[in-house]
Amino acid sequence: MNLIVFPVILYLLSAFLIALIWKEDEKLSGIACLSFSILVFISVILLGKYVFLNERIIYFVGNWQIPIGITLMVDALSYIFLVVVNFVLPVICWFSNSYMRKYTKPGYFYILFSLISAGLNGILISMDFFNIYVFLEISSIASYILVAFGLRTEELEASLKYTMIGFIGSTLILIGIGLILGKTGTLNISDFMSAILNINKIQLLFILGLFISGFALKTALFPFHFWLPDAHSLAPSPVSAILSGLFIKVTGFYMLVRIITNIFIIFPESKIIIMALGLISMIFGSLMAIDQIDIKRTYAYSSISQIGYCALALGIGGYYGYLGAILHFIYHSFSKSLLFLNSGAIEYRYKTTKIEELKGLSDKMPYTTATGSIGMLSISGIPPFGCFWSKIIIIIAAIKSFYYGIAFICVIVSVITLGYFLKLKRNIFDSKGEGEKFEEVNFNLLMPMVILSILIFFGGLILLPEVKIYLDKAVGVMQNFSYIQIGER
Amino acid sequence: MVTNIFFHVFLLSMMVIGSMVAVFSRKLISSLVSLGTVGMLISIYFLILGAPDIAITQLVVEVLALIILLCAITGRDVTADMTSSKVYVFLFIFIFVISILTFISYSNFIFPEFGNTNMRVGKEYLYLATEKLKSANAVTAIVLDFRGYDTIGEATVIFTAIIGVMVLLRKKGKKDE
Amino acid sequence: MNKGMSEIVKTISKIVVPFIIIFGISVIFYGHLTPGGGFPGGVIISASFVLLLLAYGREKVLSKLSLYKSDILHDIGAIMFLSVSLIGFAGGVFFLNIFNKGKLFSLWSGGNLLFSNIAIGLKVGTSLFLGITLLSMARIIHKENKIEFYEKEEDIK
Amino acid sequence: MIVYIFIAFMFFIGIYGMMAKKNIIKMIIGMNIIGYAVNLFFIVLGYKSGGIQPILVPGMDIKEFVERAVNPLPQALVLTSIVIDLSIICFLAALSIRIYEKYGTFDLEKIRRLKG
Repeated sequence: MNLIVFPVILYLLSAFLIALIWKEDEKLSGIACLSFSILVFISVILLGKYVFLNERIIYFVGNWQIPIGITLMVDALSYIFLVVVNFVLPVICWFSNSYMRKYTKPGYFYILFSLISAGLNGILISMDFFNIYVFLEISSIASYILVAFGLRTEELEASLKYTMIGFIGSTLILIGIGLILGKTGTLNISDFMSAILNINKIQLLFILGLFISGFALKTALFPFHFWLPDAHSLAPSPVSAILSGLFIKVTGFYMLVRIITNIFIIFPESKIIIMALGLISMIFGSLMAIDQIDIKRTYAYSSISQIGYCALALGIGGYYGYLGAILHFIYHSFSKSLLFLNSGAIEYRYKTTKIEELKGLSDKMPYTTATGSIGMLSISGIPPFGCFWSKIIIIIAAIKSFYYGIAFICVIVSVITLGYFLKLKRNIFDSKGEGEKFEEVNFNLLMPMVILSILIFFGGLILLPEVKIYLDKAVGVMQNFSYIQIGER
Repeated sequence: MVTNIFFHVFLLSMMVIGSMVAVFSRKLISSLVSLGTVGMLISIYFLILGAPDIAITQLVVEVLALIILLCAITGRDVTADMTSSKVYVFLFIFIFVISILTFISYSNFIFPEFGNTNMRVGKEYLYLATEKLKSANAVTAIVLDFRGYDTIGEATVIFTAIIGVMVLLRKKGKKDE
Repeated sequence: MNKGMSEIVKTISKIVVPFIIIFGISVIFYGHLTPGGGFPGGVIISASFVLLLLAYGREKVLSKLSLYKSDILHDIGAIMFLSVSLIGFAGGVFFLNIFNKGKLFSLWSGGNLLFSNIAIGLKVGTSLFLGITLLSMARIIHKENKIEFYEKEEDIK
Repeated sequence: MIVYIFIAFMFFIGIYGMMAKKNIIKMIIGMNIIGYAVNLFFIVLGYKSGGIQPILVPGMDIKEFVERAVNPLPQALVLTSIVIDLSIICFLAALSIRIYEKYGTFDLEKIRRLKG
């Protein structure tokens, strides 16, 4: 049962030990960070037995009961997020072991990498408002620093803009927590839920509004998305893989799921707000992604539109809506991280990510082209690959709850996504341009991409009955779990 | 402790004036100094509100923040031009008016009444700190034992910031530059 | 190369700094009895180092507490605080306070409060000093307007 | 009620300083003021009129201490959020030094190399 705290402690320990001992040595710090992240993945797998045995684990830090101490809780939904996050992190760490040689002092990169992962895992397992805020702050500050890791002029300015907007988001969340503390006096979510009954609805609406705007700002939904293209496209590739693959999903989407489906249940109309925001950001992201000149900016805009997909699926609700949201989160994390690692491999050889300077990669870099095209086809929803299944389920959910217009828009947006990804694929991979060609990247850069593409290729297997049980449990959590049930027992 | 409301209002109005000077003054040094006065006033107000160790921390942290910002300013341009971008000003006035209206109309719903705080968990913390933990200072007991998991996150935040300063102030970002 | 402030400031700070450090240490050690604790004490100690830094200039202070030493201390403080919480695993739960609690107003009264206070004080004290010295080292040489550090190798070690 | 209005004024002055000003240092000062206003808001939430500090003085009886003491929970949170604001300002000072080295000025108008 103590395994629940291991994801956070092991990453913190790895950050402090790398800072103490291996900071100057490039190779050793990379290997240490990789071994710690693999250890965390193993401990998360071992945790699974408990989670699915007795429905959820509740862990009192320091043996203090509900309202006094901090309680940690992992149920089916947060367990799926934990598994996906802690599978992609070692893969990215393996990729950055050889990619970060281009930067000076990569030891600091591994420290910040383990701090971001500690923050993400800390958010996923905690059940206490202020605890979520503190771990949100750790991962946000570590991501502000990592965006500016290359110390070039654009990266510094993108990091400045990202810090300002991230600070506003965190302050909104902190004011919401302050209001909760003021009115109910407790910080524990289940204690807050049991104290919720004697608060008037206007107070709750105000707190819900603050939380939704704060977390929507962190997940770059439509009105607050303008920081994302600069931050994600200028950061080093493994960092933008973490940011748009995992960071905006855990700090933004996971918290929105918790707040809308598990905490503020008495406001079902908040789902409509999220659906509207998701719809607009879906359309806006794909339209903006069409005429980009840089590979990573296209990927950044496409991740805005895919986050819109997840928010839309969350807003539609019902069994299929929630299932589509979780599946789209899983597949989009895999394929978007794959795409950013792919652009990193291209940049590793060609020193540029401008589309017109990259011609005819397929003849000299066959594996990079193969994995890159698998990622692109999967996000645009081609049948055998991953995101096709989640998009189909989201469209079914829209049709089942009679939103025919939304289902139609989903189809159009996935067609637009297919459009700009095919354009990208044709220009970079298949075109027969001249110019000097570089040979394939070495093994260390290639294997992470191959692993992710294999996972996407066999994406359909997740819908087999025996694997689907875990997904149904997570959907069940989203449908009828409320934190108040923990307080009763 | 001082109970009449006059003292609270006097300190708060001083703070608001100080922060106005800090934002609107032309020379950066004078705005930094007025920032220092705002921090000092807040530290005194914390004492009145019955939070002595927060007052100590606020006082010294505010001095260090002042020194950090002075390090950023010395040897660089010291005056800031006063023109502010028009678009943001209108956006700000719009947000300001909307939120003040909602604030005044719903304020007794949203904010708890000033004098009495909701001691739902606070009372148990006071009782447990003195009885179970035998520690006289309830705030330190909360920070380090009841909610010690937060303080680990807290220590990591300082650790991240210092690593950030080390990362940002190294000589060269990329090797091939 | 700044040689610190005027003679008056140097003599006064030479007198005052020991008292500030003692006050900071007392705030750390009696954190669970009197107002204060890990954070305020640590910040006071780093403020006293920064006062020395401003009064005497960087070379004298760095000769006593070089950046390398404060970097090591800063990591050791962090690991100490994490290990204080890991000791709780011996008692079965993550952050358990397994030491005996002692009498109400004695120094050893709060179980592991005292050790956490010391660890946090050490960490905050050295890390803020490290941050501020690094920030104050970034000077601009107006020749080619590039950041020119005084970070010569021996300065660091 | 009046206290909350003053805190709201400080908060909006900080937001104005952060949004409308074009100088990076002015933005950092605005963020600092926002941090002060939110910390003050937390402590004001925990104030009990006529309450004493939550630290037991040797001569006092525990029952009476528990009755009269101020709420200690917001103070524990403010200890954390004060240090979070300090670390954000420390990071931003280093970033502004770096930006000054590249652009030669703190003024954001000349820094607008990124479009949109």
